[in-house]
Parts: sequence; structure tokens; C-alpha cells
Amino acid sequence: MRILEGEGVSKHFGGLAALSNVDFHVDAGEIVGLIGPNGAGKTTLFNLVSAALTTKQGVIKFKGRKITGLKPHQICRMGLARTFQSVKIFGNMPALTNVYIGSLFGIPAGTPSAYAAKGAEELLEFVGLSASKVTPAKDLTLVNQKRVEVARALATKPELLLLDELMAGLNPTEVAQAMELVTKIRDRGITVFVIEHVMKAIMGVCDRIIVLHHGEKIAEGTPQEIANNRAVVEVYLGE
Amino acid sequence: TMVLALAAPLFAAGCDEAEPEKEVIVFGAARPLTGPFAVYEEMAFGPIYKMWVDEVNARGGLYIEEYGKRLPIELKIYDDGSDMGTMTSMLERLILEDEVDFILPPASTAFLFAAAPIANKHGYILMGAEGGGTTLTPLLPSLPYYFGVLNYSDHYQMPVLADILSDAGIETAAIMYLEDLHGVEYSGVAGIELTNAGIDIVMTKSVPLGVMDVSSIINQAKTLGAEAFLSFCYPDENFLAIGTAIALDYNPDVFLTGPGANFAFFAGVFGPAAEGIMGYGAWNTKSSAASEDFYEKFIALYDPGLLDWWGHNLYYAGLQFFEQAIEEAGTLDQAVIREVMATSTFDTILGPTWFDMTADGEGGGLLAEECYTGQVGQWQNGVFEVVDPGANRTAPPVIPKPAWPAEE
Amino acid sequence: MLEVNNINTFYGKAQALFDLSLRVEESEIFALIGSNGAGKTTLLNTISGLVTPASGNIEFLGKRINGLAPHIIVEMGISHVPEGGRIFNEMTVRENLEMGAYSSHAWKIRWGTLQQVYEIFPVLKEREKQLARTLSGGEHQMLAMGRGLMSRPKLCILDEPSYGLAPKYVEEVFRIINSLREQGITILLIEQNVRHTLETADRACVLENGHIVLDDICDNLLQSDHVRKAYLGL
Amino acid sequence: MNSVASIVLNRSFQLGLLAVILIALATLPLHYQGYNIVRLLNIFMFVVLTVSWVIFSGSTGYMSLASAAFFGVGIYTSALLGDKLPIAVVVGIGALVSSCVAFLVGALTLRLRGIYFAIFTFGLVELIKHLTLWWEINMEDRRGRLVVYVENDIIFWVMLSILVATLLTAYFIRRSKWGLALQSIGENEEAAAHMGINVTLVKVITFAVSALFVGASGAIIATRWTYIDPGIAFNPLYSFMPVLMAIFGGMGRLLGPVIGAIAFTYLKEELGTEFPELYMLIFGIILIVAILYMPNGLVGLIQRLWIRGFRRQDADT
Amino acid sequence: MVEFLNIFIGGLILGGIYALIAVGLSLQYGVARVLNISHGEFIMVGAFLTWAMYTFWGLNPLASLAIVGPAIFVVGFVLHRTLFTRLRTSSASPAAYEGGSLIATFGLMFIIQNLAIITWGTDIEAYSFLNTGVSIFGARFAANRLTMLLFAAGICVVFYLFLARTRLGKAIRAAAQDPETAGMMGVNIKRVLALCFGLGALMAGLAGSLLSMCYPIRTTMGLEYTIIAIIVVVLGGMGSIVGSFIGGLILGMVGSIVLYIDPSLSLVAYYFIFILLLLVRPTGILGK
Ligand SMILES: Nc1ncnc2c1ncn2[C@@H]1O[C@H](COP(=O)(O)OP(=O)(O)OP(=O)(O)O)[C@@H](O)[C@H]1O
Ligand SMILES: Nc1ncnc2c1ncn2[C@@H]1O[C@H](COP(=O)(O)OP(=O)(O)OP(=O)(O)O)[C@@H](O)[C@H]1O
Ligand SMILES: [Mg+2]
Ligand SMILES: [Mg+2]
Repeated sequence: MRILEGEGVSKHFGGLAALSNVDFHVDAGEIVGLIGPNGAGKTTLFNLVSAALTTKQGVIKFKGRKITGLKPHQICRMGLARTFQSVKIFGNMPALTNVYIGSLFGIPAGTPSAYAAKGAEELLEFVGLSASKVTPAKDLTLVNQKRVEVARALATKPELLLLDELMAGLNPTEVAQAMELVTKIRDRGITVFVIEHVMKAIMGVCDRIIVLHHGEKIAEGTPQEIANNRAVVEVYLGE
Repeated sequence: TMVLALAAPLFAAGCDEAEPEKEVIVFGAARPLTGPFAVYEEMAFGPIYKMWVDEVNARGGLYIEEYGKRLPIELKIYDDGSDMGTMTSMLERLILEDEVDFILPPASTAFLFAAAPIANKHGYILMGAEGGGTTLTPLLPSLPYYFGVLNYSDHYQMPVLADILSDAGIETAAIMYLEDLHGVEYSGVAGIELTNAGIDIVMTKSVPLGVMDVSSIINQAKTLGAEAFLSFCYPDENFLAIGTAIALDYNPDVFLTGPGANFAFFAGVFGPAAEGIMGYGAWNTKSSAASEDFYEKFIALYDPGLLDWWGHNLYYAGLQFFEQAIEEAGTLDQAVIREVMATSTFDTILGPTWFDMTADGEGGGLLAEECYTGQVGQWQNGVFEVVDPGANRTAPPVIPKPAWPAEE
Repeated sequence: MLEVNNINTFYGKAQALFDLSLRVEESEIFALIGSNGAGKTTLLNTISGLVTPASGNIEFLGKRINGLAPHIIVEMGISHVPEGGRIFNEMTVRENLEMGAYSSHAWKIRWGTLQQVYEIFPVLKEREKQLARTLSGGEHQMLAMGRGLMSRPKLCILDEPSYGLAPKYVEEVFRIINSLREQGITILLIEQNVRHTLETADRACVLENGHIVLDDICDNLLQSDHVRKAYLGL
Repeated sequence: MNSVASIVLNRSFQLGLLAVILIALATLPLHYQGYNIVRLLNIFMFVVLTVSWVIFSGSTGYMSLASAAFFGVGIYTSALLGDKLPIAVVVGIGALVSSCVAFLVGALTLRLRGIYFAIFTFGLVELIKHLTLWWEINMEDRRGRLVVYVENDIIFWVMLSILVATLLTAYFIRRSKWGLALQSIGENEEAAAHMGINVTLVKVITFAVSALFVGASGAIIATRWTYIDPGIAFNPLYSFMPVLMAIFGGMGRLLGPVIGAIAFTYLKEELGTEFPELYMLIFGIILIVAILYMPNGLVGLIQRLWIRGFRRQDADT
Repeated sequence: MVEFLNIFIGGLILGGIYALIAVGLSLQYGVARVLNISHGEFIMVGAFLTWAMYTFWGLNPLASLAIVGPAIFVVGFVLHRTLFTRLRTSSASPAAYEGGSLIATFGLMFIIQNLAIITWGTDIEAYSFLNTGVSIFGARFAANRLTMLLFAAGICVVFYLFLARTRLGKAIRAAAQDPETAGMMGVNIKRVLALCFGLGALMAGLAGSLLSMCYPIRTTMGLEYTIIAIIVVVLGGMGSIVGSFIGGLILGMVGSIVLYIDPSLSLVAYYFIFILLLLVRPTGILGK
């Protein structure tokens, strides 16, 4: 089943075509990777899907329903959550509160707050931050802030999770841990759509990879196919 | 901890103290020591009430029969920051907490309007100084404690101006007025009075407070060829109007600005260009011997540039009147003093002085028309001459006014 | 060339660096390895004067530099390319580079230096007049490094220069680091790309929780069990 | 812990004390008619303005300078309707009209951020002021109006009720899910939106709610001022004061703005009467010293002293 | 044609004043992060110094620019080095610093105004300088206002070139974007920020000097000018010097046109345009 699909999605910033006419889809239960050189339009695509940006060209559907034109909070409540490339946390609030807000607002109204609080603690543990519950989020390292974002996104009980460069700045061992985290998220029944530059991770966890270049889709396929695609090697992988 | 915060002001609610033997008479006032109206304190009523208090005290104070002795005056001045909320509170503080014996007025027409009902409610006499206006007239019957001294638009200024203009054969006038009670009233009354006198009002333009350019108005008046240009604004705008008229070479036969032209420093700023400009008032040292004395006393104390040729003698006379009424009453009871003020005539620097009371003597009053030394003034050879027709005149009006001097 | 002796650095009450010491020799590439939050950035910031150590001593070319303001440390020949590059987005590429040469000795010879930087990064010359915020990720990082070079540093501190870069640019970054060394510039480098780093650098130390746990030449570190397990994911 | 402290910190003790104070305040005019009624109601007014400001701006970080607009709308409501309707109704209408204005303004402008929002709201006050002025002069050929007279103790009671309502609202918003939403908007609005919070709705409604109290207090205080005109009613001072008072008191807790407003109003009046010629100088120096040495406002200072006091007591025992 | 010139040049003059008033504030807020509520007080002090030197010593107001500017610059510089630097280093966050410095400048406003009232009183002062007409293609303008326009334009241009071309100017712009990184480039941040504050004060002082040639002055006039300045700065886009210039000119032109049509609407029009522009461009004309 296609949980997310986009047709002819385009976005212009002034004269710059950040995305032009991109078709893409994500199936339920998949882990899909989105790669491409810096400035290819990956984050822009995520922004459009989550309604951080709006566009008039193209249609994006989530669970079969058209979501273009909706507001971010509506999309979140439909079951689509995201993290940000440049972290956007509630810096002065404790890590736990960050997650708690996710569970309090992302889920249908009327859920008892005690339930939400419990869920938040559990998720913080899930991303390995139970030790930093009370630390103000701004005092965490960047990597841990990103983990808070993941927990916060999960707290909204999404069906689809968008992860934007979760693994930047991690050493290989940490990358391995993060890969495990992504797999575990999928195992909870959540579809994952990731942007990464760390090839090892992308190749390791993804079922399918989409490649963008200059706002256009230049390739799509299994990790194997992508690694051997000449255009991708030339513009992205190098050598 | 919330609790403590709320409790604090309660402690402030003090208890009454036993009244000591009367040693001084306290006059209190909320005055604009800061903020946009602070200029009144320095140039209008401020110097006068200070001067008056010093004089009275130099005599040993006011003789109050009730106490059988002279009691010196003490001033209690609070700053209202030119804010209405602060002024009304300060006034009530003076009355209720400090229990001052008398109050002096706040500055500006609007503030007088607000102060009058408060003073009346507490039965305090309020002599009006800077301000007053036609809007207040219908309320006067319900404000028995109010005594206004300043002349204003229909309180004889505009009718007199209309006479002067029609005598001089002026046929057209242009009006610029400020969006303020003062401006609205004056332009309204001028419209009526001048039209009655057969003068055609060819332009009426209002400007907002803080306007930074009036050249379009001056240009228009010039194009329309208005023989008289009347600016019913405050000094800021009036200065701008004159400066612009000079630069744009618009020299009407009559150029009247008020308030502004009535201040002594006005002539200092514009030098020879002030010649022939008209304003309200008016009095000068030629008005009477008493005026001359008053002038001498003033410049002995203050910079002559602070003189106001419109209101100063009126404020001073008002205080003289107030003072005599208190001594005559022989008590500090306001109701008694009020009766004395409403029914008596006292000698002041204006000569015999009395108030025209409303509501058969039961309402508030305004200084009688006969008491004024003049309604319209004009700068002639460095003197602000009274040019009203009749006995008050100190010099005939010069119409058309001389040309603007060439800049040297 | 650079000697760090027993420094302790705090953020408020939390201690980030504990009794930390290290030496960087002239003309070498010295790498810092450590998991996230280990204190690598803190160490670099302490060296370049952005953070003041509570105790300890830092010497550069024999002169004590801890406690000096950052702008004085730059004058002495240390250039710091911060995490994420932090270029001036609203200035042109050229102006960014000129800012790099702000310190007084570098300013006089900035035109010469500029030509050299353009030789190393020809793309920057092409983009000279463009506003920095319109650069791509790779160009952005090149500009940050180029700006670092403009001050004619003796020691260049690079904090994760390949952060968030596409694989192709990561290669580019290491190529540049090598060419800097060839020009005789000493380099202090943080990189998460541990294998690549250890293959490029001469010596490295491993930082964990604000302590140095290993300090050796890179060939040895590559063989170390601890490094292989904790940092190479083997 | 020390026994006195534990009593003071006890919840029911606090509530009890609060109730006692409230009753004491409410019955004050029955046996006392002096100036302190006026002084208190002025203080109440500024507490209302400040706390209302904090309800919205304190948590969301949108610095509103629109208070004077809502205040002025309340004042004008009173001036226009005061002699036609009972005063309680007039106050209610003032509150509602202000709130509607706030709702419109909020819907229109809450996408502006930071200083742009602040100055926009300031511009709004001026725009409304000059429009009213223009309308009065050109359409009605007048300027300013007299306001119906109301006894001081009535004003006092009405203002006290508004104060209680404001504090209760602020308290419950702070403790609720709604308050958390406001806070997260202040921290990072974009992230908040992606967490499922309808940020526009939350902001606009809170803005409108906070304006209720400002409008109400404007409507009632106008009767004390007796004569108003657009310049008096829409005085930007009433936009700046709440901000200053809130920062002065410290915004970390609800108590901060309350203490700030009380201390500020009291200080300003006492200095203005004791040292009319120099009070601005003294006041300025106090502001600067306060900001240098009390970075978390008055409550921050009180908390510090409080904690230090406990330590000492603990050490003694 | 004459009418067009009247409106156009009138608009330039007003715009020039607005821009001049605003540029200094733009610098202080854009770079030094101090929203200086006491800006108008510096204008007032500049105006009074010029007036005093003209009235008592007969010094040409234009010549007094050379005295007023540096004197006020020093005051601003020292204020920043002492008060604001301290505040900045002790503030927990940039936002806290902005709030704190706002309060501090309120304090400064009170202090400066009170000192000025003690020194000069609260009455209106004015003098007449270059108050003659100058004819431009048949349209007449006051010479003092034209002079003010020329100087305002000149000062703004010199200032712009300083920022765009010089080493220090670039350091100021860099510090505006990211003070910490600018420090890493070798910029002495403390000094540059103080310099910006001082330069902002200097511009205010010069504006005051020029204004006193054309308008009556009062010691209580500061806040009015601060408000105009803030409005222009926000309209132009925070921290953009060119934006302030354009913002000033737009307001000036609008003002001039409306003054021609109906003077009573001029302030309504200012605020209306301001509000409209902000709704269209939520970060000002040149804001990003
Ligand atoms: N809000 C914006 N305004 C103008 N241009 C933008 C905006 N957001 C993105 N861009 C431009 O659109 C292009 C695509 O940006 P995007 O952030 O989607 O790239 P990306 O693929 O995520 O790159 P990276 O891997 O470096 O994160 C870039 O050229 C970027 O500069
Ligand atoms: N400004 C700050 N305030 C408080 N704590 C901080 C601050 N900056 C860093 N820390 C803490 O100091 C420790 C070291 O951080 P540092 O940024 O030096 O780590 P790092 O090794 O560079 O990590 P990374 O790989 O994520 O860049 C961490 O625990 C971090 O939470
Ligand atoms: Mg991206
Ligand atoms: Mg780091």
C-alpha cells in the first residue's frame, strides 16, 4: 500500500527551482532513503510533505488522501511526523517535556495526560536518553538533540516518520547504533523515510533509495542498483 | 509567595493621624514637570504661582481670622508626567491623603476638564489657568467650584479678532488648526465669527500633532491669496508655519498664530520677522501701572524670555483674587470662600476683578469680560501691543503687516 | 608548537574537560577522535579562546594564550574553522574571505593570500560575487576553510569540516587537508570519518568524556582494539 | 526543613491566606474611604495590564505593544456608553470589544515575528489613535469626551474583580495543556506546529483572551479620568509599562509580573511625589541597577535571598 | 510641474530626516542588538548642544556638527563599554540581553531627559538659521530644510560607503551576523559593538543638530523621534542600513503626498502604510 505519494511536485524559490516535477512514493512498512548532493532539494521535499513549505504545483497524498494545502498540525495528527536537519527543539524545556508535548498534542484529544507522560518516558528510553530527562534540551549535544527530536516525533504516534540527516556527525560506531534505532522504529510498524549522506547507513537500512539532483529525480531503486548507477556515482558518490 | 505580594499594599493603608495645630496653608497641585506638557510648567502658570507664593510668604502669609494669625503657604507639587491617569490620581492623593488646604490647577484644557469634576466632588475650589474652552461652558452650572481666568475663543477673542479684521477691510482668511481641542474650538468659533463679519474663509486645514511639514498648506493659502492667515496651533506648529511662510515668501496682511506669538521668546527667535505677527492675549507694560509693576517683579525673578503676554497677568490676578477671597472669608472652609469668590469684586492687577457666575450664582464662573486687558495682540517694534478696538488698545493694529525682512 | 597542559573547562557547573593535556608538533596533522559529547569542540573552543578554561595552561609557540581574547589569538596565528562553517551568509564570497584576513598582519597581504586561496579552491573564484547563503553545501564548506586560510595561520583548527556533506565532497575535503599540510600549515582536526582521518593524520588522540584515553601515532591507533571497536564499528 | 518555611509553603495555608487577603481587600471600602483606595486600584490596574500581557507575550515570546490599543478601546467604550448602561455592562462590553479587536489583529498579524510584531502592534495603537482623532474632528467636529462619573469604591470593586479574574485565568492557563502549547510556541513555533499544535488558533485565542482584561480595566478606569480624548485613551505608555513591569518583576513565574507591577507602580508614584524634580533620574538609575544586578527580575532576587535564607537556617539547626 | 516638485522634493526632505534619524538606531539594533529607546534623547542632546552653541557663542550650526558628533560618539562608546558590555556578558541568552538592554535604555532615557531638564528646562527653544526661500524650477523651499536634506544624504552615503568598503565596516557587518565567528576572524568584538553603539549615538546627535535648524526643540521631545526611528527601521528591515534609507524615503514621500491632499490624514497614512507594508513583507522591505 502506498502510504505516501507525490506527483509532479515542484517548488521554486524566486528563480531557483529547488524541486521540479518530482514523482515519488513510499510504501507502508518500507524504509526509503532520499539522497543527493547538497542543495539537491531533499529537505525541501520533506518540508513540502510536512507542510512546512507550501506549493501549488503537484499533488502529495498521505494514506490516499490529498494533503497539499493542509496545515502542519493537521498533517501531524493524520500520522505523519518528522525531524529537522537543523534541530528545532524546545531548548529551555527539559528533554522529557519536549517528548511529552509530542504525546500530548499529536494524539487525539481526550487522552489522559498521565498516559502521555508515561509514553514520553518510555520513548526517551527508547532513543537512549533516559539519563538526560531533566536536562534542558539546549544543553544536550547536537546528536542527542536529534535523538530528542526522534522521540518527540515518535510520541505523536505517527505511521510515517521523516528523518532528516539523523546521522550527520556520528562516528562509525554511533552510526551503527543509529541504524539499529531506525530498524527498531520500523519494527514498531512505522514507515520511515530518511535523508542521509552516510552511505554505509543508507545502503545498510534502506529497502529502496530515491536520488535527487538539482531538484530532479535522477534515479530510484534498491541500494545495489543505486550504488552501480553511473549518474549517481558521478554526481554524488564520487570516484 | 503570591500571598505576600498581595498583602504588601495593605500595609500601606495607613491610619489617620491627629490633626496638629495649623501652622501653614498647603497648596497642592499635580503639574506636568515632565512629558510633552512640561513646557506649560516652565512658561505658563509655573513661574506665576511660585512667584505669588514667595510674595505672600514674604508678607508673612495669609491672614486667617479663624486662626487669628498669618499662615505661610507651602507648595506641594507632584509630577503628573503629562499623563491623565497620573494627574487624576495625584489630585485625589493631594485631596484625600495629603489633605491639602487648596489645590492649584493642572495644565492644559483636557486636564482641566478632568480635574474640575474631581475638585467639585470633594468641594475644592479650582481656579482654571492654562486652558478652558467652549466645551466647558455648558458644564459650568454643575461645577460651582470652578473659576476660569483665561480667555478663549468665544470668550471674547474671536469676536474681537473679527472686528479688527473687518475694520481693516480684510476679506479673505485661511485657517490652519491643530487636531486638538484648542484647534477645533478656535477654528469652529472663527468660522462663525469671521463669516458673520463678512470675511470669506477660503481654506480650513487641520494638521495632526507632531506634523513636520506644512508647506503644502502655506502654498495653498498663498495660491488662494488669503489676506489673513490664522494658525490655531501650539508653538511647535506655529513656529513651523511662520518659518515656512518666510521661506515660501507668503506674506499675508494678517498673520496670527496662537498660542506662540504671545511668548516673549518668540520675538527673540524670529527677530525682525516677528514684526506685525498677531497672537492672543494680550497685555503689556502700557496696559496699566499695575501691569508695569508686575512686569518689573517678573523680570527681577525670571528670564524675560519666559514671559507670556497672554496668560501671565490673568493667572497672577486669579491668584490675587483667590488670596483676597480667602482672607475675606477668614476661614479655610472652601464652601465659604467659594461664596465670597462668587459674589465679590476684588482689586487685582487687572483692576476691579470679578467672576461672571452661571446658574444664578450657583454654578461655576468665568472671569468677567470687563476685566481683561486685551484679547488680541500684535508685535510692533518688539512690543506685544494690544490692538483690540476700544479702551484696552495700546496701539492701533498694523495691517497689512510689514514684509518679511530679507535675510542678511 | 601547541601545548595544552592540564586544562579543566566547565559549562556552568558541568565539567566538560578534565585535566587534559596534549602536544601538537609543527607541520603535522593532529586528529581528535571521540564520540559525540566527548568534549572535542569544547577543547578547540578553549584553544581558540571562545571558552576560558578554569585552570591549566595553553601555550602556542612558547607563549601562553589561555585567557586571551579570540581576536588576539587569531593574530598570533591560530585559525579556527568552526563546526558547521558559520560563514557570513549576507556577505559575498569575496567579503567572507576578506573577513578571514581581518587580523592586521594578514590584512596587508590579503590580495596575495586571496590568489592562493583561489588556486586551492577555484570554485570560490567563480562565485566571488555571490552571496554566501546561496552556495551549495560543499561550496559552503570550502568557503569556510578558505576563510580560515586567509588569516595566514600557522595552525589551522578544523572542526568536522565534512559535516553534512555529500560523499563526493567528503573526498574533496580530505584532499584539501592534505594540500594544506603540503604548504606547511599545521592542522588540528576533528572528524567523524574515523578511518579516513586516521589514514590522513600523523598523530591522533582519543577523547572520552572529557579525558584523553589514547594518544599515539595513527598507524598504532588503527591497530588498537579499542579504537577498532568503539570508533570504526568493527 | 524548617518549620516556619514548611508552613509558609503549605498549599492550604497559602490558599487560606489568599482568601483572607481577598476578603480584606474586598471589604476595605466599607470602612475606609481615603486615597489608598485609589492607590490600590491603580496598582490593580497595572497588575491586570501586566499579567494580561504576560499571559500572551510572556510565554509565546511575541512582544505585544498593543495593550494601549485594547486599553483605549475599553476607555472609549466607557466614554460612549457609560451614561447609557449600567457600569458592569459597560465594562463587559469594553472587554468584549477589546477582545474582538485583538482577535482580528491577531488573525492578521501573528505571522509577524520578533521586533516586527512588536512594532506592528505599536503602529496599530497609533493608527487607531489617529483614526479616532480624525473621525472625531472631521465627522463629529469635536475632540474628546467626558466620561460618566462613578464612585471610587465601585471602581475599586470592579477593578478587584477584574484582577481576580485575570490572575485566575493566568494561573489556569499556566498549569494547563494550553499553557504548554503556548510555551512550546515561544520555544520553537515551527516544531510546535509539527507536533500537532494548531499554533494559529492557540495564539489568536490567547491574544483575544488577554485583551479581555485589558479592555475591561480600561472601561472602568476611564470613569476615574473623567475626560478623555484619543491622545489620552491611546497613550503608548500603557503599552510600554506592562512590558517594563513584567521584565522588572521577572517572568519566570506568575508571581514575577504581579510583584513587578506592584513594586513599579508604587515606586513610580512615591518617587514622583517625593522627588518630583529628580524622580526620572532616580528611576532611571534604579532600572539600570536592577537590570544589571537582578537578571531574573525581582522574583529572581527574592528567590535567591529566600534560598540563601534557608541555607543559613538549615546550617543553624 | 511646480506642484509635483513641491511634493517630490518635500518628500525627499521628510524622507531624508526620517532616514537620518533611523540609520543610527538601525546600527545599534542590527549589530549591537540594543533597541535603544533613548535614541531620541541623543537626538535631543545633539539639538540642544547645537542650539546652545548657536545662541550663546554664535557658532554656525553646521560647524557645530563637528563638535556635537564626536562628543556624543564618545558618550555612546563609553556607555556601551561599561553598561552594555557588562549586561551582554552577564546575560543568559541573546534574547535575555535584548530584553535587558531594552530596560537599560529606558533607564537611560529617563536619566538623560532628567539631566537635560535640569540643564535646559522644559520650555521650547528655537533659532532662525538659513530661513530663506530657495527656488528650484519655480518651486520654493526653505534653505535650512534643503541644507538638512543635503547633509542627511551626505552623512548616509558616507556611512554606507564606510560599511561597504572599509575593513572596519566589513567587521561591523560580520559582527551583525555572527559576533562570535567574527571574533574568530580577529575582530575585537567588544570594541566593534561599542563602536556601533557610539556611531549610532553619533548619527542621532548629528540628526539632532540638523533638526534644530528647522524645528523648535524641547527637552521632552526625544521619545517622539525614537518612535519615528523605530518605525522606519522596522519598515526598512532590521539591521539593513539601506533598508532604513529606503524606509525613510517611502514614509517621507507618502507623508508629502498626503500632506498635500489632506494634512490631517498624514499620520493616519504613515501608520496605515507602515502596517500595510509589514503585512505584505513581514520582515520589512529589505529584511530577509
Ligand atoms: N527557504 C528557502 N529560500 C530560498 N532558497 C532555499 C530555501 N530553502 C532551500 N533553498 C534552496 O533550495 C535548494 C535545495 O535546498 P535543500 O535544503 O532542499 O537541499 P538538500 O538537498 O536538503 O541539501 P543538504 O544535503 O545540503 O541538506 C538549495 O539551493 C537551497 O539553497
Ligand atoms: N554551551 C554549552 N552549555 C552547556 N553544556 C555544553 C555546552 N556546549 C557543550 N556542552 C556540553 O559539553 C560536553 C562536550 O561537548 P562538545 O560539544 O565539546 O562535544 P563534541 O565532542 O564536540 O561532540 P560532537 O561530536 O557532538 O560535536 C557535552 O556534554 C555537552 O552537552
Ligand atoms: Mg537538507
Ligand atoms: Mg563537536
